[in-house]
Amino acid sequence: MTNPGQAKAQAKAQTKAQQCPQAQAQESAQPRAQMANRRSLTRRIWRLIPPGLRQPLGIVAALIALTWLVICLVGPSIAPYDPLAQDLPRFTPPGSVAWLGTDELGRDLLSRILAGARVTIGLSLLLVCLSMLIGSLLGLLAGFFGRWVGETIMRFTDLVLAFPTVILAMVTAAALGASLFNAVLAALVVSWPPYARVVRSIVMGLRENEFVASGRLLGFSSVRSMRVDILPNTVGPVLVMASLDIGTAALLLSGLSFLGLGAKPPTPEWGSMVSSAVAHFDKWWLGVFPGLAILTVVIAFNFIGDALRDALDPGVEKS
Amino acid sequence: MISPKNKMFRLTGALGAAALLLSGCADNGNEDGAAGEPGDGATQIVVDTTFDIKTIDPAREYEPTGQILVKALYDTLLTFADDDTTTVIPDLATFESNSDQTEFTLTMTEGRVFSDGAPITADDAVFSLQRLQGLEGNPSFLLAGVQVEKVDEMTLKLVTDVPSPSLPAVLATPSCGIVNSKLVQENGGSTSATDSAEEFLNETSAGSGPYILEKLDTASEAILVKNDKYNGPQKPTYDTVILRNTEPATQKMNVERGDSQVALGLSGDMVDSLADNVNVESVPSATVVFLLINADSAISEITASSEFVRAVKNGINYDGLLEIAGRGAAQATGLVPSVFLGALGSADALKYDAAAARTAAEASGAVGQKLTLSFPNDIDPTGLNLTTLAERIQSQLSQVGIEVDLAPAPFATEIDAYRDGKEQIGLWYWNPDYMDPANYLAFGPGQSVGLRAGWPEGSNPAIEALVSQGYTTGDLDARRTVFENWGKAMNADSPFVPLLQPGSNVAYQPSVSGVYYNPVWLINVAGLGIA
Amino acid sequence: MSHMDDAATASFAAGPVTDLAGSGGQVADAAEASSAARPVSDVAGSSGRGTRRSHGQLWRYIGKRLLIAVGLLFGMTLVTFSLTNLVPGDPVAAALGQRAADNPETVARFRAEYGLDKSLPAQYAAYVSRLVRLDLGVSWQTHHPVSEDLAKAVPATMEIAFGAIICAVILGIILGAWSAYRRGRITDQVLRLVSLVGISLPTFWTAIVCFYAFYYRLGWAPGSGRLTPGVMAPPKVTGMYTIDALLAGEWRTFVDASAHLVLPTLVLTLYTVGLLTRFSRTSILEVLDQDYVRAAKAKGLPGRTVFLRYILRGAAVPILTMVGLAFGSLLSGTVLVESIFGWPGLGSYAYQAASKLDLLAVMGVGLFVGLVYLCINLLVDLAYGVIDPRVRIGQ
Amino acid sequence: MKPVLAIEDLCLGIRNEDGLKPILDHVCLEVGRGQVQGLAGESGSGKTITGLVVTGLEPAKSEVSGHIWMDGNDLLQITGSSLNAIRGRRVGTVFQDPSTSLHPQLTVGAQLTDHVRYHLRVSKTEAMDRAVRMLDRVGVAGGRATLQRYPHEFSGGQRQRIAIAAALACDPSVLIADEPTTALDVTVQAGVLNLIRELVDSLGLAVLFITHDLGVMSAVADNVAIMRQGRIVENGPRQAVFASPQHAYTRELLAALPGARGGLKSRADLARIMPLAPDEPGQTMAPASEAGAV
Repeated sequence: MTNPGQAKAQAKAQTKAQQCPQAQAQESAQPRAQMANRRSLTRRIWRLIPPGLRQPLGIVAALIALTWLVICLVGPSIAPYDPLAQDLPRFTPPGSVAWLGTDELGRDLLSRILAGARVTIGLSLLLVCLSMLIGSLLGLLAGFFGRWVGETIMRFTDLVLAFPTVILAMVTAAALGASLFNAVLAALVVSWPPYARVVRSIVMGLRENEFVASGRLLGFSSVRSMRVDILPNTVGPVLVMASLDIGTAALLLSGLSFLGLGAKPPTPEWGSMVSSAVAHFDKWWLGVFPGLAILTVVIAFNFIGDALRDALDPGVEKS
Repeated sequence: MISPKNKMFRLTGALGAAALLLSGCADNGNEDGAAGEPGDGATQIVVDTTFDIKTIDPAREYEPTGQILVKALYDTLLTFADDDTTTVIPDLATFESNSDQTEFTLTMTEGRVFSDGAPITADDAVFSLQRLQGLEGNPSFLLAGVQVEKVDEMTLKLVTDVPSPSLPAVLATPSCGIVNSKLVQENGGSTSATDSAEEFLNETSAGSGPYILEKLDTASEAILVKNDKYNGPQKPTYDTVILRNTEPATQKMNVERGDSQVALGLSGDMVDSLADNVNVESVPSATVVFLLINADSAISEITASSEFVRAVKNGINYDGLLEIAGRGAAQATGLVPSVFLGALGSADALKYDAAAARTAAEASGAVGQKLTLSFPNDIDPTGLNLTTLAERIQSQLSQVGIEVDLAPAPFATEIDAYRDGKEQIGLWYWNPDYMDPANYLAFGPGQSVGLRAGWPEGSNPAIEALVSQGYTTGDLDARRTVFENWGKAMNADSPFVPLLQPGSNVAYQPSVSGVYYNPVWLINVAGLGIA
Repeated sequence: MSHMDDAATASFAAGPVTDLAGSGGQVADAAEASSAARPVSDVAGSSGRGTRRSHGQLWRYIGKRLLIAVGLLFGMTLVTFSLTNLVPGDPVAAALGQRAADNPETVARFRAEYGLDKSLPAQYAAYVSRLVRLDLGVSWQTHHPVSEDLAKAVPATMEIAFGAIICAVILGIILGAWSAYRRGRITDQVLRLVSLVGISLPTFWTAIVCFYAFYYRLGWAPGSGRLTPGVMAPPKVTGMYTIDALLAGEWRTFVDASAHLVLPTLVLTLYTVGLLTRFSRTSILEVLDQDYVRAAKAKGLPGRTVFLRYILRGAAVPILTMVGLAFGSLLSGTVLVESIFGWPGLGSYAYQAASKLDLLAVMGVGLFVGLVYLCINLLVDLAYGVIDPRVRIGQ
Repeated sequence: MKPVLAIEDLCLGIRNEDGLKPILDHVCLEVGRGQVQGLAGESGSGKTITGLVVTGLEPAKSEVSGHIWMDGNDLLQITGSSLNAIRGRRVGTVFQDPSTSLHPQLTVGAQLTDHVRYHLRVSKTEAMDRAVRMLDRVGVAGGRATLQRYPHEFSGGQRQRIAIAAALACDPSVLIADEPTTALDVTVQAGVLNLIRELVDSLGLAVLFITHDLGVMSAVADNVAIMRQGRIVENGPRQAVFASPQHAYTRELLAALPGARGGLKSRADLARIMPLAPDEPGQTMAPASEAGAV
């Protein structure tokens, strides 16, 4: 006799999904007594990887990011040519001479893309770190001191947030003159406010919390309660934001360079490489490869940021 | 013109990529109609260019796009034939001059009328020229020092203090276009700086040219329609001319796809890879791209030394630059471009000599120092990308021991440092104001451009003497000799390094005829015909 | 006060109003991160805000918002003004042209005409006093009043931005819901990846690639610009050609204008849809686990009703906040896209103005976009009241 | 008497990366007309999920076997619209917390009528009339005007009454009440319990009453089943279970009730039990996290 219930169970079993991050979170809510099998060592290691990355795509993303980071460190030394040398025939299509072809000045595209990784990724990391620091600091001050200090800081934050970002960055870059460092400064001007907001809202929340209040009752100074009670609680969310911000920063910086407000020639920078490829659109390799470089870097870091958020902020991905 | 109907209908429904992809599966045939033949029998031509335009008031405009439009909207007293840049011919007037080229008598051609039908008289000509002088606008300098007088209804006289052999050529520039004085005055026009007719003239053309203005949007397009009252020699072919503001890369796509008939802004590289179905008129333009090396030791001790100038002049591989510039480009043999009287032959051009350059560079103390090469990066003289050129120059100079940092900046920012003579090394270009070599004399010591290189009066008496001869010598052969001597001396001793004349590339559909490049107005749209 | 204030900034709470190619990720993620981080996890601040608010309070609240908005606008003029004056370079030569700038009298007259001969504070004061009379000044580049230039450029940009936001909202909610419903399954993974790719695309690059492929290579899309040359613009009502053409009954013009809209809209949609898909997914996931959804299912309502009536309504507030932010960022994103499609909109205008030191035009654009941001935020805030009765006053 | 709802050999496991995690293990329960079948157990024992399986609301990654018989159909075999025809129409469900189970952005009227209109195909006015009658019946006064109001405008007890009204709006024969009083103030708990009992008696409802609180259970249930780790360890008439628990676990549970040693024999004992506070911190939240975890 066929058990109809089993039939349904089988049908449901067939539609069972791939293992997913949510399953992780769920399981801990269930009594441990029912958890089968001791975990093997490989499984333990597996579990060290943020859940979001524990899938083929996640691994690919992590590998891409890792590859780019390695390229950042060793880039120029593994490049087949000097990224600035104009020795090769111009507009050589991708092939044996130059794997990714050469540009309008006869420079090797691959070498330039490899050298550009250091510029784009390095500066994006720098930008994110700076905006994180500045934003968090202002957010801490605003949240902790409340009243007019906080009000002033938050009104200023509003001001920057209400500004059309690109235009503000454009004007800033124009005012400071085109250079990579100035592009970072210009991007910084528009990148810190989110951190200030988030940190402030966390601090405001914590301030209501009893343990900080009790700390203050015990006579701890504000600096101490900031360090002991508040700072540690903001680190997680801020880091998550920052990790998600790296891709954004790369896009913003390459966008500024695309507009001619970032990297100065002949610095190999992906955005300006795409920009100069516009005029030679029928030499497809000139635009496609730098664009793909930007895309892969941004995707990889966004994916990792996503995974980090899932791991550190189970609240968002709560089941 | 293409008939957009088919494509449009296929696309309307498309909200996103999916629909777009689906729609594309339909066949692509039947898209190209013959140029100039849209369905209703009227002919239309689309000209793509990169807009550089603020106004089309002839007495105010002085940008390339404005020149193209004003040329079509306003006739001038004198002009040049489409395929000739040396001989002035009559248009609204004929002229005679006295022997020392200080007095020019112009007699108005009988019967010519403005687009509203009013006859053109000497009053209109005098008003137009005096207005050009009086507005103190960008092109006002063209008639500086010229006295304009009415003689009778159909005659006027132009008088100058010094011999002005270039004046007829000046009168042929679009800025000297003749406006309907009555109409312009009714709309705020005057011959002083209080004139307020610009707004009117940006919406309505008040001239006698082959076309009248239908619409002008300085950001996107200008539409011209045939002037039915036109009774001059240059009968227009197309009923409508549309001049569109388009990025060079897009221009190339458009002209290859037949969405435009003429593209004016293609670079040499783009032209090299142009599809076979497009014709190209490719000649060296009259634009000279040059390096300025500041002779003011307050700006840089190194660049001020003559050894350094010599090192740069020898250190640049001019052929290597031409490779970058692509089709149509030529080495600038001197500051005067090849189309003008007095241009130098290739034997007199600067030569690449790496060894000499290296020696000179060492002597100048430049080796081991970092200098700055400034240039505008948002402007491409006739399609040449200055950034690419600067990168090539940087690389070439580096091979002879001169290291420069590139300092690109938007034109608007950099122009200030350039004009104030603050650049160590500048990469700039010069478009002729009118078709006469005299406008290159500005590069002389103490002259307007010379000062930008920190080259004051008294720096080089020999050249200064040639400059004043250049302004005043009337006789054609004598002029040629003066300019050739001036050019050679400039090549040898000036702080300017003439680099190249980028190609002027006009790409056009085979259906279009009458495409000629002109150094001042680039292209005469009224001369375009159907092949 | 601080309570109100939080409400005032709640719509901003999501954080960065975005920038170039796609910092949308930043917006979404900041919003997610912040809502996750907030100890009292409210739905975009809605539950935290005034459950008890009288009419008087409402007006005070709106009044305060407006006051802040005006203050912000003036702050923006100050910032732009200072920045543009920091630019090394005198705008006069660029504005007048080389030859005219050789004439000191002309230069002096120009300076006097635009008040550039006065001290910076005096210049700023003059600007602000004109601004109060809604006079944005005359652009040095186009020789037109900035307000006229904006009146031409803004509808062009709005046409793309509206198109993109509408497509993105529809697609984003559908995909986000699909992803949330299939949480953890292959569909979800694929959609997450797709939306991630969407927000990772450098728009300037996508625009080039799309234009090259769909116009030049394949010929499926029309060329650059808003209309095919020869097609006359419809009589101006809104300035948006599609709408004006419909109003005028010019069917062919409408078709032509729509076809030209497809590619730019597509490029901006790609990015925005990624943003909204991610955000909708998160918001819908949160709602999916709500008891009221389970209760609605237990009542035997069909899936469609449960989704439209219960889930979407529950997720509407955070999604709406995000849509507001995304729309703002779209306006910024046009800077990089418009030049490629030859679209004479706000982005091209802003870029031209900024690179040509056209101070008044830059400030005009800045003010306008800032005003749009503030209006969106105000609208979003007011819309909360419509969506969520708990926010409504005078219960 | 033939049970209205019969759960037979119900097994349920949740699939995760470690394999299938068992949640319910051969659960058998029957609810008869006019009866309240109590189901008690500590948090995580699987009682809530048992209630959810009946209306097909078990978590997505569950694998189920067994039978749930009702009207001669096996509810586990039907899906889609036929399942919707049972939910709400034949089986009503009341959830623990009325502040979350009622949609905060929809009027009470909308939530009381939408399924009525869908199931019974009646006009809007008719559905509204019906809703007003139902509200009357559960003791929420105010008539039509009430329908225009939003859940947050009511007190907790009133909200739960509204939720009950919504569950009963289509005259179902079975009501699944999942901790319907846990989220309420103790002072209003009694009122809601009385209402449920009264509805059972007057309408002949069959109720599956799920709770962790034996005190509450003793107040309403006719039969009591005790669940532990997904198994029914004891099932029988209330008096029997409370008076002479057979299973050690039941005894343990009963012992945890303050002053309850010796058992509760009648509803009169309720008054003594009712004021008790939740016995461990966080326990009131447990069913939510249990539901949420799946």
